[in-house]
Amino acid sequence: MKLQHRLGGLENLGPVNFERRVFVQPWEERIFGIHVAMMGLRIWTWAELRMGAEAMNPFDYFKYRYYEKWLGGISGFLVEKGYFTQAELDERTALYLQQSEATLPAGGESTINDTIIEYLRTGDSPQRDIVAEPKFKAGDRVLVKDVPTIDHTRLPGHLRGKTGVVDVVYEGAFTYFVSTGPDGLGAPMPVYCVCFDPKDIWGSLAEDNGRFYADIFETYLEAAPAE
Amino acid sequence: MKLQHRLGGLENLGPVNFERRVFVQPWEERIFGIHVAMMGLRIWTWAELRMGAEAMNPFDYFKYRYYEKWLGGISGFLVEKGYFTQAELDERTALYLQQSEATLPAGGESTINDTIIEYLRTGDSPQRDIVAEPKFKAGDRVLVKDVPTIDHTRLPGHLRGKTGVVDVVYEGAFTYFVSTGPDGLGAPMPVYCVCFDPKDIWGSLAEDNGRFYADIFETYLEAAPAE
Amino acid sequence: MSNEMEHSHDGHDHGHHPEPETYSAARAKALESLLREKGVIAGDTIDKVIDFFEHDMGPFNGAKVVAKAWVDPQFKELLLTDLPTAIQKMGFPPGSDGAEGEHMKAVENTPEVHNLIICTLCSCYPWPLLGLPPYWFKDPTFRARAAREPRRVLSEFGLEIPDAVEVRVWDSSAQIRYFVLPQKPEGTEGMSEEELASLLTPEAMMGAASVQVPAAA
Amino acid sequence: MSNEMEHSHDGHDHGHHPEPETYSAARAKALESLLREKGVIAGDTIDKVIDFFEHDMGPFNGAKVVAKAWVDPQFKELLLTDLPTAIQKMGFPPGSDGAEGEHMKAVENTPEVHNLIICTLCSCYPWPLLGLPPYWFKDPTFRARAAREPRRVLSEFGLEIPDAVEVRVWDSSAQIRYFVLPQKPEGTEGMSEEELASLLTPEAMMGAASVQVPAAA
Repeated sequence: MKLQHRLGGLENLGPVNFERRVFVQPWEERIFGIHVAMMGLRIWTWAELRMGAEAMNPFDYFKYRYYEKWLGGISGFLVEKGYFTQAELDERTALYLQQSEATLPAGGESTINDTIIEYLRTGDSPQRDIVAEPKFKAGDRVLVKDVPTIDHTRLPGHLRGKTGVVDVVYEGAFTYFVSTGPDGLGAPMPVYCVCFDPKDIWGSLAEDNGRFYADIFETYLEAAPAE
Repeated sequence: MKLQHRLGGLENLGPVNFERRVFVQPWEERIFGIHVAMMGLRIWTWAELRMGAEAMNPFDYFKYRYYEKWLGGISGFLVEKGYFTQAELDERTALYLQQSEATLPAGGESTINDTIIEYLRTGDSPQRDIVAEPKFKAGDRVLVKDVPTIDHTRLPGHLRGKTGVVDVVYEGAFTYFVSTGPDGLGAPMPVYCVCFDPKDIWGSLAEDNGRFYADIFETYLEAAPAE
Repeated sequence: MSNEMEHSHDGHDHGHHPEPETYSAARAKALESLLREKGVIAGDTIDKVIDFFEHDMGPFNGAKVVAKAWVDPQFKELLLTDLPTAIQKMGFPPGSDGAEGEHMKAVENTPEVHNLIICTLCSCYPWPLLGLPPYWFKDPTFRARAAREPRRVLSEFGLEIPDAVEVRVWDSSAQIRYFVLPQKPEGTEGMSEEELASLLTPEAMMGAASVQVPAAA
Repeated sequence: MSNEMEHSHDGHDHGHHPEPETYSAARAKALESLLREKGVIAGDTIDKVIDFFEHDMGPFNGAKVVAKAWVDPQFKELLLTDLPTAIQKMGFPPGSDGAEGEHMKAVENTPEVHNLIICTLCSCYPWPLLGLPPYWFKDPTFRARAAREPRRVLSEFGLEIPDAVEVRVWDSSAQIRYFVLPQKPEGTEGMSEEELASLLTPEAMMGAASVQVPAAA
């Protein structure tokens, strides 16, 4: 298993750093901007960013700050896809280490910005105009499958093998950026909001008087056996 | 979940340190000796040592060396049980930090050693002379339950929800040092050696041409649904 | 990709660059520099993106929505039942149903129910209304702990939820981006929508804090 | 207990004692000192225990058992089917079915099957025959990885298992303590049991290494 796929409920962790800032270093805002540009220009999607983070050593995943992981993921991806070489990146990094005030090249056409801002304004809805025929309806008891996830999933690991009740059947059908192979995502399918009793997930380790809701793609669900 | 309860198969880890020594520091042999003495004198059992390690932050669990965890666990346990106070332990530690050659007190009667050596020679079999009526027989397909483990378990997490075949029904019934509560151990019960196809555990992430065997207490098993 | 990632992390692990932030800043600048040089982005692309999140997408939008819902029961009903139509009425600049806001949903705090939004798998967040997620929301420790022990985590954040109040945790694992419609606090009678909006924080709109009212001057 | 454990770990985390091994050594000595002072253990208890693992329980026993099984087919059959009776025939000092050896089981490597012993939950090990486990066996990374990718881990250890050979992993999760009966290597014809025993390592008897035969002198 990838620990990143089943963080929910992990025990014995320390306190949360209640840091309210979005960026804690100026360079983080720049790498975020690069990510948005890459999304807007269809260079990559959330799927690639997430897969990169999920492919990390789980202890590094906890150790590195959020945007440190983005920096590593984006660097690796752009080199792998041939936008520039590792040597170019290392040389350029060395340059700015020596001359932090060195100016940057002029850049491409400003019409590029229009594409990116248009992406931000329009988004990239995974909803597809096909006739969905949902297998389940609100109130149905469903069992979450233990699908054979490999690199990537959108099924929170703590729900695998657990039973919940369909709360909402979302209208339409929803695709995903990439196929997740035997995990099951890719083709448009119904998505459900499923409500779980935390005691059914974590037993006596759950808190009292709670509800846990998750949005779950249909491929991850089957009808729960009769009680 | 406690990560320590489901280490098997964890992805994206680095290389194993193929260190063939049993002890890498002289003090480690002394703390091992203390552990054996505590076992022989029935001060504690493996269960307490294991529970302590399982109660650690999972990242510390990976970070600290084996006998560093024992050192922490034994120190905490003896203080908690009132053999000496934390202040006594800290003062004594400070003494030996300052004077590493300071002599140690004489100690109790040497008959104490007989009890400990007797324990080593006799052991502490969990087998109990009761008539076991095993629910399963060799060849039966069994499903591993997802029991509500709290502090301690002897069910490897990667087997939960998986199906295997009973290879051996061990003769007799086996208890455990402590009750593990809703997890299910404590009372004497049959134990089985169960054989799993690694593909049934890890899907395509499993290696080819393998078998995975685990010894599983009956409380963790139920009959697998018909295929 | 994971190898490149490790390689990159190795870069600042092995001490070639003693100060990690200095290294990361240079690396980020090198990325932007190369993307500009290759003509992939324009010279002002990153500035434009940052600017967009300062003016078009941000928690200032969510604050206005919540404030309006507090003073206009019909709008509140619409927000909870047909969010896209409600948001359209706000007159926001284009993009209020844009990136990471294509499918948003408001969940309402009441005297009986407290809602907390999390994303155990990554950091899904309703950009058009709340902007970008704060660090605590992205912290793997928060994501792991809040799923199972939301009351304890909230208590550590300084927010005590009475036992009698049900805590609902919403894990953003597919297309929906959730936010919380907090309870209108006491002592805000007669405040304008603008005054009410100024009370709202991203934390309050994720269920991680209550809405604080400054003591009357 | 976990709090005490963390407290103790904190002790050498926070830099009061810059050299962790020095601190741990002093801590271990303090434990022994206090247990002696309180009369819980005798002055020579720890020495006696260490001595026991040097002379009574150790891999020298397992090596003799394996060597005998290699030269005596009847003994080998007995070892694989009725281990307690087989071990009794060895004439070991009392304790060969003692602590951590109350229920042992031998699994045989053949041209078709390679066995690897692991303990994913802790570090269960057949003390009477193999003594105490080496560090690699106790490493959480080994325990996690060997369960799913035994061939890859063994390859990293320098042991290549051909694809056609089935790899059986034995996870010691209840009372049984496993060990491996390795294949008798070529080039050992005519060796005495004593010579054969000298070839055996703990790694070979756990399935983590092959048995090496020194080049003829």
